[in-house]
Amino acid sequence: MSAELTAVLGVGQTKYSSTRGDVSIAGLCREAAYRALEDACLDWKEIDAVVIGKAPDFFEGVMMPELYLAEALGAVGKPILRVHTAGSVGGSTALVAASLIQSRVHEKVLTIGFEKQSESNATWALSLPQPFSVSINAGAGGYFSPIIRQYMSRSGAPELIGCMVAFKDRQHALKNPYAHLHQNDLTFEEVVDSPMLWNPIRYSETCPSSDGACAMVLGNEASGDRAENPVAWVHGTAMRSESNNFPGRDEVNPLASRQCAADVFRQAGITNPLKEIDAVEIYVPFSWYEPMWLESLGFAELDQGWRMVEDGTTSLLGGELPVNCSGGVLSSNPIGASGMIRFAEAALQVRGMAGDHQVDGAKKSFGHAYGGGAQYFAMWIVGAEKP
Amino acid sequence: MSKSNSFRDVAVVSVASHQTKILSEVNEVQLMADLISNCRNSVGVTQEEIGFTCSGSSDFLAGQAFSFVHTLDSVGAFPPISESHVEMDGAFALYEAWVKLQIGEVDTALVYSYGKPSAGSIIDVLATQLDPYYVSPLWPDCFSIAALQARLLLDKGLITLEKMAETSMRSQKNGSDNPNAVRSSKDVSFENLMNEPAIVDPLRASDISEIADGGCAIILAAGDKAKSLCERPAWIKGIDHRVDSHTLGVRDLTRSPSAFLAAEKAGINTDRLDLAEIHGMTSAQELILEKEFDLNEETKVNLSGGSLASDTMMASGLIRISEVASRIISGQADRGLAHATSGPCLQQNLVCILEGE
Amino acid sequence: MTDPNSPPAPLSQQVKIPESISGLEPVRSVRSPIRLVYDFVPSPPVQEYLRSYSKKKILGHRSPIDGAVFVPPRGVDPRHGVLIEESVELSDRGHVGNFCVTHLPIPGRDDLDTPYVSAWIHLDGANVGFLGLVAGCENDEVHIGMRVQAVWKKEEELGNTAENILFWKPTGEPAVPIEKAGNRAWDQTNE
Amino acid sequence: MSELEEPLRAELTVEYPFTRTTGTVIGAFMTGLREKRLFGIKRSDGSVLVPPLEYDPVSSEPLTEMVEVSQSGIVETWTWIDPPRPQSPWDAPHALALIRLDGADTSMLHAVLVGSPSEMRTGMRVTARWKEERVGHIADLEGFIQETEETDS
Repeated sequence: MSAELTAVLGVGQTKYSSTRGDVSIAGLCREAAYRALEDACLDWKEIDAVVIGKAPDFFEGVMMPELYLAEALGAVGKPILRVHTAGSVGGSTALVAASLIQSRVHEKVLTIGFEKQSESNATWALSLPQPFSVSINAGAGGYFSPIIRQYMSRSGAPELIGCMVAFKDRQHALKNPYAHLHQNDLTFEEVVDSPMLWNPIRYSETCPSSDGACAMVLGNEASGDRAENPVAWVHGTAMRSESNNFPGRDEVNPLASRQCAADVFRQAGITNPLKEIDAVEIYVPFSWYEPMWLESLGFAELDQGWRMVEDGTTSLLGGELPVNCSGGVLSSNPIGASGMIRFAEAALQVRGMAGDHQVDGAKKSFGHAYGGGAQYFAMWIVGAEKP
Repeated sequence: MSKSNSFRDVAVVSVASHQTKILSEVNEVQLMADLISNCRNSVGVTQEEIGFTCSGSSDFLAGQAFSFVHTLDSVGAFPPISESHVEMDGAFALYEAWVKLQIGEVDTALVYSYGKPSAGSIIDVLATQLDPYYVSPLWPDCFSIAALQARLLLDKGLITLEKMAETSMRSQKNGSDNPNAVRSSKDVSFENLMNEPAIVDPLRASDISEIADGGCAIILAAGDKAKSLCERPAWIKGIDHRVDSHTLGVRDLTRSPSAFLAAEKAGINTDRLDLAEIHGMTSAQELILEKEFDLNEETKVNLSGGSLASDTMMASGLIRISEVASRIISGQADRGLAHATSGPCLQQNLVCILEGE
Repeated sequence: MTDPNSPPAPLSQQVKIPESISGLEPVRSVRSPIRLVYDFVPSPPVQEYLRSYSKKKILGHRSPIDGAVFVPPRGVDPRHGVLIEESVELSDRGHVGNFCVTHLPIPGRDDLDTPYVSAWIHLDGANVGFLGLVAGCENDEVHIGMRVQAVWKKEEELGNTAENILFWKPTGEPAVPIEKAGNRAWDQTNE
Repeated sequence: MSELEEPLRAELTVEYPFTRTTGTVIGAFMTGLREKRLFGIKRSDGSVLVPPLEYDPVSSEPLTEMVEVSQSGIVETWTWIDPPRPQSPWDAPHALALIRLDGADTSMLHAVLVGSPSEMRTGMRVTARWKEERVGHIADLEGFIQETEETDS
């Protein structure tokens, strides 16, 4: 028995911004879901099941919000699942939705990730002080900065590589109407001069806090064949997790990341990712994670990923492997949706529907998300042709 | 689950669960490490042999964002594992694992879930589950919401206070054989239950589930793998889940259409049921479910005492599956129904039909 | 797309607002504060760990599988999912496995002047790091591998808390080589 | 840990000042509350949802036509809250009820302000009582009180 072929039939996104003050939580989600259905030329009624993902419920203060959202998302009388795998959740959610098709349990599934961070303060939600523990780590940057420092020391990367990534992604974002940050006049010098928050991480090298939702409609082979708009075919899916803080753990290049990548490339029959993949959307909440993940995923040799940043390989402007053409997490970060945006943007590239940030002729693309203390990984490879 | 498809045979091959009023000797991570080890060891598999792992828990219940990240310690996730987590009852994690096994790439899965409601005020916590604009700001507690439902049933003559007391009595008597039952009694009397005052009118204390800490772990295996691990696997003959509208004022609260639909899709009517483990927050909800599932005298309901005897939010549904499966594995029963619910007034429901060979 | 900077218009349903309120300033948001109180009781191994601080001792947990020592105790070995029963007393000296110079204030820590250095402290005898403040030197003197020791509160101020250690200060001993610092030490000692 | 020692414990308070943006439909309902008016929204079959949702609760189709409904209606079901929940808007014991307003086809959850459960019965008629100071919040409605000939007028 082999898995049913799975296609991305539709993608829908909201405009990402610091506060979507014009909508309710349901309204935000419906905006993305409605656009995905429209893109798939389908109606609410034609959807078999809904899979929803978001990061901690404390962000909006609604416990298990899939219950409240069931009717907003057309799920009444249908199955609805709610995924939460930390920062990787948007990716994992898409993969759970894909598994419902691959297993032939359903034919058409709506999947959505969202966050409405403006309802409260994300940094608080992430750093609830725990009694009896010494509270000295401010936010995710405090956790990831030592890991980045270790990468810099291992690889000998020049100090401004992180700034180059940040500048590149913000330039890419200017070509994406949905992106949160549109910094038209930003200069590289301004990126470099931005205040240091968690040395070596500057303010300009961090992701914003956004409201937003991203949705996809996934379907089986027959629905992919029938679709009016171009579809993206799923060539590989993989999830991996590992524990945190144990002896010998490689935090810069976690084994779970390497194994997850190896699995997804094996499924897609890809032996040389750099040559065979045309566009990449990886989860880069802090700029330095671009070269770090390029190495871990096998797009670059160990300790050499930064060279791809330096020589423009990852730029949409003529680079061999454009990375985060959408502007990436560095330009839009509704946490629960951020992973799904990576997966959806990868699909848009191979469907030829990425608009001004389209990589010409992209045939295969890679979507990626990670979460926790770089412990949770979700990846997929999608192609313009069937696998 | 659609009828046109034939699904891969998947079975529960190992279960372990623990419930107690207040978990104090160990924390959730240690409890789950113990249960997961027992579950794996009893069928002789190591974590490296498990193809997929899926868990269910709630940050709101734990009072901590990303609480499930800590509990990953209890699995022993190194070398890395293929894993996912739902912010739902473990029964839905089991559903996700069943789906994963249907793809055919892996043959075994570990499912677990846990909850420690004793750490907080569950009745306040659950108020945050309700409509965030119109209902949650009024902070109605979960038992009051369930009481609104019970009164509707009583007013319409669909149930009686006597039927509710009989249901509570069944739970307490059955629970006396279950070490995980927190509230149980061999000699509970119908008169005493009837004479209890209403604490959330019209619900009496015995009509409301007994909140407990605890957890549950289950191993699933497919086809020949299941047969090699277990003499008498509890085969999943059907599994399905559905959701109703969240808006209380829109629903007919005397019914649970999603429970009915899930049972129908899971194939409840294809044969007789020896037993059923149903998950409700009140005796009145158990009565609604018995009606939706059309259970009759042939079916023994909640031999464990059910969630009225011990209700561990996020695990109670998975525990229902483990209770049915363990009775099939041990040869005490041939076919049973396990049910899990979530949300106010039986909003979301999962039904799993298990069978021995 | 004509102007990539202009977002797609939000999906606005043409909602018909009743006349009686259509001319008024509409309500756009509602306040909905939430306050939930939890009774936080550390697990027994952590209880023991916290109590040992009042005697200026730091306890770790030794794995039955391969002897790896975890601090603070987690009750289980996260690699294998097995319970750990054995406590071991650790030195209050160790090295900086890695660190972060933070320029942001932390909610609830008004006592910390920014920038400050938080570090993963790898105690002698332990095989993972735990977080601590490094002080007693300039921030830019802190480096991976630097040897440090605990600076404790005065005897009369000691309680059952990790906050008994005010910060970690340099010992002046030769630094641990970078390839043996932090978590990386484990691979090398066990190969 | 010695058995004589009480375990260390601490209170962990999770507290957030959430501000929720409402969108048009919920916002209009809240504006109505501020103005002592109650609004619902029409479904495609002409029935009226109170409080209004942005979408049909079964078909999920968008709903757009808001209509005003009566401030009086009947209690469909109720329970008694004593003591009142600490974070709720109420300081005294009260009934919590599903109330179907005249002109509405669905019911809404709110309080009925009576002195004891003996004054409550399913099917009783109630009418809205408003707070003096209203900001556009579900608690602008102080609750419902028993409808008498006086309140009926």
